[in-house]
Amino acid sequence: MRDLNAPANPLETLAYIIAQQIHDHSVVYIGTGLPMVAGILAKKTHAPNITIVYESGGQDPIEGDMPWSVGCPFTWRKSPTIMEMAYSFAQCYNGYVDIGFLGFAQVDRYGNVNTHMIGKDFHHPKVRLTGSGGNNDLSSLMGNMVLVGLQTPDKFPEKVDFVTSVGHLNGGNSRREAGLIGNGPSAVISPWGVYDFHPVSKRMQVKSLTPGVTFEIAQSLTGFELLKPEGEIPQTKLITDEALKIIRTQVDPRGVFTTMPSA
Amino acid sequence: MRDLNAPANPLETLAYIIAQQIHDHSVVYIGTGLPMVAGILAKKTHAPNITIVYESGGQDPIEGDMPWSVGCPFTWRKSPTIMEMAYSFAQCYNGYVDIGFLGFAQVDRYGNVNTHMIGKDFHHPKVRLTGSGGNNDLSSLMGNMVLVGLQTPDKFPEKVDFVTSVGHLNGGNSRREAGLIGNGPSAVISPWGVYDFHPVSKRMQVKSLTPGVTFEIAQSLTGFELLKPEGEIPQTKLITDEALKIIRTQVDPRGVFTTMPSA
Amino acid sequence: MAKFVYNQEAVDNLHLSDTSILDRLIDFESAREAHSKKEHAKKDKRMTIGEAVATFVQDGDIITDGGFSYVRTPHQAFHEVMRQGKKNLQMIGSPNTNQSFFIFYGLVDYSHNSYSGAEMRGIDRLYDRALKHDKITVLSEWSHGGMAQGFKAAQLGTPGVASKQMLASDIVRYNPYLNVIQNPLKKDKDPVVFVPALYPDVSFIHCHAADKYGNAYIYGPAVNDLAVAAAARKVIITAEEIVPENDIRYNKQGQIIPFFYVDAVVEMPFGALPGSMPGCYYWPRQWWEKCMRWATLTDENAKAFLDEWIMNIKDQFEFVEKLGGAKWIAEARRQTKAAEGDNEDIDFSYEEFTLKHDSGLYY
Amino acid sequence: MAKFVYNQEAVDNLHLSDTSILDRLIDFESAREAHSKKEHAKKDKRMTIGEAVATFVQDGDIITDGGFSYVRTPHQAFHEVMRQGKKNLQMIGSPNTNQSFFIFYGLVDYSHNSYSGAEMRGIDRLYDRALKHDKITVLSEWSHGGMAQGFKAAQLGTPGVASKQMLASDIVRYNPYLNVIQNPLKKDKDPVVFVPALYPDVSFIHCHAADKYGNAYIYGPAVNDLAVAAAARKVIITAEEIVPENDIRYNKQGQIIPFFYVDAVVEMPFGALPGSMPGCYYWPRQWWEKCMRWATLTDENAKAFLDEWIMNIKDQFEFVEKLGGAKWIAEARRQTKAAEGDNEDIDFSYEEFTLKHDSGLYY
Repeated sequence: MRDLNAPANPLETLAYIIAQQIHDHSVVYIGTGLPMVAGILAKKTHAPNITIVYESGGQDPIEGDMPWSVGCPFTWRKSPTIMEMAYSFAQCYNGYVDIGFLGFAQVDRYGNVNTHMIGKDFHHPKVRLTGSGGNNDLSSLMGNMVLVGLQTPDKFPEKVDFVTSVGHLNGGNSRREAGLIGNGPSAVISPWGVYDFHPVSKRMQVKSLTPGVTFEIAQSLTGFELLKPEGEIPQTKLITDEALKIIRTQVDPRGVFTTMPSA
Repeated sequence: MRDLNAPANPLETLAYIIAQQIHDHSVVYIGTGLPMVAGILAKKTHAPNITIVYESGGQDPIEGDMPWSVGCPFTWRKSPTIMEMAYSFAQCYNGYVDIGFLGFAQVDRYGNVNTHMIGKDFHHPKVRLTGSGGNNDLSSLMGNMVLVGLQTPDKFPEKVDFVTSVGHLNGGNSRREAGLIGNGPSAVISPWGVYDFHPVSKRMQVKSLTPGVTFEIAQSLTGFELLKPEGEIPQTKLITDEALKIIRTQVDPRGVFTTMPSA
Repeated sequence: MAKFVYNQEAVDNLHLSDTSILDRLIDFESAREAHSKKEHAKKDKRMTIGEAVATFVQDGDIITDGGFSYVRTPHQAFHEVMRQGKKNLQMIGSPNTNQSFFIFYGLVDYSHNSYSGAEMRGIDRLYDRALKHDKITVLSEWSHGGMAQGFKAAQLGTPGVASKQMLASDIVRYNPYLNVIQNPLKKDKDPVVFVPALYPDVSFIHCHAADKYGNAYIYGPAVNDLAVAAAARKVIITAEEIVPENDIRYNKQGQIIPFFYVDAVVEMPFGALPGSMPGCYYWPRQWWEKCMRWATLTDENAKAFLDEWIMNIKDQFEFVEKLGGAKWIAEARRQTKAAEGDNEDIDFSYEEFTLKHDSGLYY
Repeated sequence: MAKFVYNQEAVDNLHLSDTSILDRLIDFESAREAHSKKEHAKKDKRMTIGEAVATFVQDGDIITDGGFSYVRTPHQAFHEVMRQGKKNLQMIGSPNTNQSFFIFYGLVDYSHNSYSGAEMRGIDRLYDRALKHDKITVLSEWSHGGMAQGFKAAQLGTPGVASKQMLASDIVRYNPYLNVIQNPLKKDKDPVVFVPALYPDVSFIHCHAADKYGNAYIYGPAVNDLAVAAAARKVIITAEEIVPENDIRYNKQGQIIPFFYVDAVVEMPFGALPGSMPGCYYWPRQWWEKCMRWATLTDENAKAFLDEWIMNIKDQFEFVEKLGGAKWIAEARRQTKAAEGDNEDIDFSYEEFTLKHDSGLYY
C-alpha cells in the first residue's frame, strides 16, 4: 500500500497533467507507462466516456488493474474485439483516434522524437534504446499527438540523435510536404512545463509552467531556444488531492509507473 | 431422384474429366458449378486427401450436399477457418494452392478467358455476362489453372471479346513478361476434348479427345487453328459406371449442376 | 476538375467526360475527416431502418453491401433504400447483389463491378438490359480479389497496395483507378497494378448480433465486411438481434466491428432475406428461381415481381409472411442448420420453380 | 550480387558491403516455392520440439516469433533453438523478444529491429553491449506498424503496400527495404514508403490448441501471427494442447491458422513461459525483474542466469518446477484469469525482485 499523505512526486504530477489533455467522448491511443496512468485517471475522473486503444490490439477493456505492458491482459480485458497490430495502427490513419500519447528519450524544437539511441554513431551508440515500437506509427498518422517525458537539456537537444518519429520535421509546412498525415504533435509535457508549437513556424513554445518554474528555468532545462508567449505565462494546474488519491488507491496502487524507480 | 440407368450426359462426362485432373493430397481452388461436382467427385473417389478452397472463404468443409453457390454453407460446413475474401485469393499468390478450376464463356488459343460480355461494344454488348468474380484472380496467380466450358467456334474464338483473365496472353513468354504469377493455364476441358498448351508457343493443342471426336471435328468446333500433336491422338477416358453412379447418388443427387438445363 | 490521376485509357474506354465523378471512392482525406467527425463515444445508436436510411444515405452516395451474393447480404436494408427512392447512387460490391433492382427503379446511375449475376442460376438480364439502354454507366471493372484488396488497403491504413491481379487484362483497361507501375524492388521490368484504398460513402452490414453502441458480431464468412466497415464514411449495422454489450464482450469472438466505426444500429431480424443468414435461416430458393427465370425476362415481369416483394411491402416481417410465416421460419432454420452441420442431415429436395410450375411456396 | 533494388542511403548508413544478405526476407519467388512444396495434405505432423528445431531450422535462417513481448511469445521453442546452437541466424519480430539472449550465445548475427527491451522494465542492456562490441549487425530498422504492414502484405498476396508510416524519419535511412516513391494517384508531390511483403524463413507460433495436422487456434491478441503464419517458409506450431480436429471445427472461432501452412506441430504446455499465456497462466514477474535488473548488468550475470534458466534445462517442465511447480501453476492460472476478468478480482501485489531482495519465488 502506498503512503497517501506524501506530496505528489513528479511522475504523479505528470500523469495528472497528461490526463488533462484528454477530452471526454474521445478515442485515445495509449503507449506504455505514464500515458496508461493518465488514460485511466482521466476515465475515472473527468472523461468517463473515452475509449482507450492499445498497440497490441486491445481496445475498450473493462475496468481493472494498471496494465504492466501494452500487451497485458488489462489492455484487452473483455474487449469487444482485439485488433491485429497492423489494423490497430490503421485506426489512427483512418481518423478514428482522437488523441495519442507517447514517450520520448529526446525531443527537439519541432517535436521530432528519438527513442532509438543516445550518441552519434548508430553502430556504437552511447546507449542503445528500444527503437520505435509504435512510436513512429502514431507520430506519422495522428493529428493530435502528445509527447511525454522528462526534461533536461540532453533530453530537449538542439537536434535529436536519431529521428525515430517525425513531429513537425523542419517546421513550417515541412511535415505536410514530406507526406505525413495529420497535423503532428500538439503538445509536449514534462514535469516542468506544458509546451505546444507555434502555429506557423512550428517551433516549440511554452504553454504553461509548473508552479515555481520560471521561463528562465524552463529555458535552462532546454537545449534549444524556447519560444516565449506574449504576456504572463500561465501556471500548469497542479494535481488535486482527489486525483492524487485516485492515482494511489485506484489507478496505480502498487506504484508500477508512479513511484520513483528503485534499483 | 435421378435415373441411374440413363447414359452419361455431357455435363456428367465433363465433371468426370475435370475430376481426373485432380491429384490426391493437393489443395484445390474451386469455382462455381461443374468444378464443384468434379472436386467432390474426386474426393469421393481417387483423391480422398484433397483440401477444397472456395473464394468466399470456406475451406476444407466436412462432407455434405452439393453447394449451390461458392458462398453456400456447404462450402464452409464446419470449416476449421473461413478466410476473408482477400486472404482467400492470396493463398493462390502465396503458393498454397495446387490447382484451380474455373469456367469461361469464351477462351482463345492462349487460354485467355472472357466472362464479361459477348459483342464488340462494351457499352452495348450483345449479352452482358457476370464479369470477373474470382476468375481473373485465380488466372493471374495460379500455376495450374484448368478452364472448363462448352466448345463451339463462338466459345473458342480467334479473339475473346473481353480479356477478363489472362492465360498465356500472346503466347511465348508474354505472360511472364507482363508480370503475372505462375505458369498460366495448364488445360482446357470441354465435352469434346482435353487441350493443353504447347510448351514454347503456348498455343492450344489437343491432348485427348472424347471417343467419337476426331481432330477434324474438334477443329470444326474451334474458331482458331488447333495444334495437332504428333502421332495418334489419345482418347479421353470415358466416365466409369461407378463414377456416374457416385455423381447421381452422392455428389449431385438433385442434379443441380449435372442435369441439362430446363427452362 | 478531378483530384486524382486516373488511367487515361480506361477513362477513354469508359467514355467518361468528367472524371471528378470518380474522386470520392478514393478520396482518403474526406473519408478520414468523416471518420474523425463521427460520434466516437458510446451512444445509443438504435433507430429504425427508415430513420437510418433517411439520415445516412444522401442522393449521390456510393453505397456498398456486405455479405456475399446470397449470403448475409443486407437485402432488407437495400429494399428500404429503394422504397425511399434515393437518386444518383453509385454501387460497389463483390458481388453487387441487388444492383440491377436499384437501376430498374432509377436509383443507381453508376456501377463499380466485380460480378453481377447469380452464379449457376444465370446472368443478370436486368443489368444486361439496363446497360444496353444506357440506364447505367460503368465507372470501373474489377476482379473480386482486386476489389477486396482495395477495401483491405483502406482497413490496413495504406494509400494502396501493389497487386499481381488484373494485370494485362481488359479489366485494367476499363478501370480508371488502376495504374500499372514498376515494382520498386525489382531491377528488371516487373509491372504491378497499384490498387488504391477504396472508401465507399455508405456501407450496410447485416450482422448476427450488435449492441446498441454498434459493436457488431458476424458468424460465418466475413468476406469484405470488416474492411468495408473500417473504410466507409458511414456504417449502418442491421442485426438479427440487439444484445447487451456484455454479450459481445463475454460470449463473442472473432469477427467483430468496433462500435466507433458505426453510425446507426438497426434491429432487423430476417434482414438478410431473401438471402440466407448463417445459423439463422436458409435462402428461399424458389424465390430466386422465380426472380431469375421469370422476373428478369421482361420489364413488365420485373416490375410486377419487385413491386410485390420490395416496393409494396412495409418491412421484412411482411416478406416473411409472404414466404410462409412461422412454418417458413422453422423450415429455413432447419435447412441452414443442416447445411452447416448443426442439424441432423435432411432432404434438401424441393419443388423447383420453373416457368411451367410455381408452387407458390418458397422453401 | 543482390536480387533486389535497395535503398542505397540505408545500405551505406548500415555499412553493408554485400547486400545479398538482405535478399531472402523479401524473396517472394523462393517463399512461394517453399509454400508450394510443403506437405499440402492432412498428415500427422506431431513431433517433439527437439525434432522440429533440428528438422526445420537451418543455420542462416531468418527466424521470427509470434505473440507480443511478454504475451504468448514462443519462448520455450526459442530456448530449444538456443540449446541446439544454430548459427548465423537473422531475427525479425515486433518486438524481437529474446533476441539478445540468442546474440549472447552467438546464434544470431543479424537483426531486423522494431523494438528491443521490456517496456517500463528498461532497455535491453545485453543488446546494447552486443551492438557496441560488434556482435550484431543491424540489417533494418522498422516501426511496429511498418513491419506489421510488411507481414500483412505477404498475407494479402501483394508485392508490397504504400505506407504513410516511417516517412521522412531516420528509420527509412536505416532500412534498405524501404523505397520512397510518389503516390501514383496524386498529381502533386505525395511521397509514400513502399513496404515490401516480408517472408521470414521460420516462424514459431505458440497457440492455445492445435490439431495434429496443424490447424491452430489463438485466443487473445493475435498481433502479427496470422500474417506471419501465411508468410514464413516454415511454420512451427507449439501448442498448449493437441485437440481433435473436430474441436477446432466445432468449438473454435476467430483466429485460426490453416493446417496446410504448418510444417510441425509440437505439444508444449507452458510453451510461452516465462511469458504469459492468455487464459492459461500469468507471467512470472520477478523472473523478468531479475532478468532485467540483475542478469543484464554484466556478461557474467547473464551467463549464470541464462545457463540456469535456458541452457542447462531440459524442457519447459523443469522451468515450471523451478518456478514453483504445482503451486505456481495454480497461482499463475488464477492471476491471468483475474487479469482477463474470468476469475474474481485478486490482489496483484507481490514481493518485487530488487538487487537487495530475491525471494526466490517467481510469482
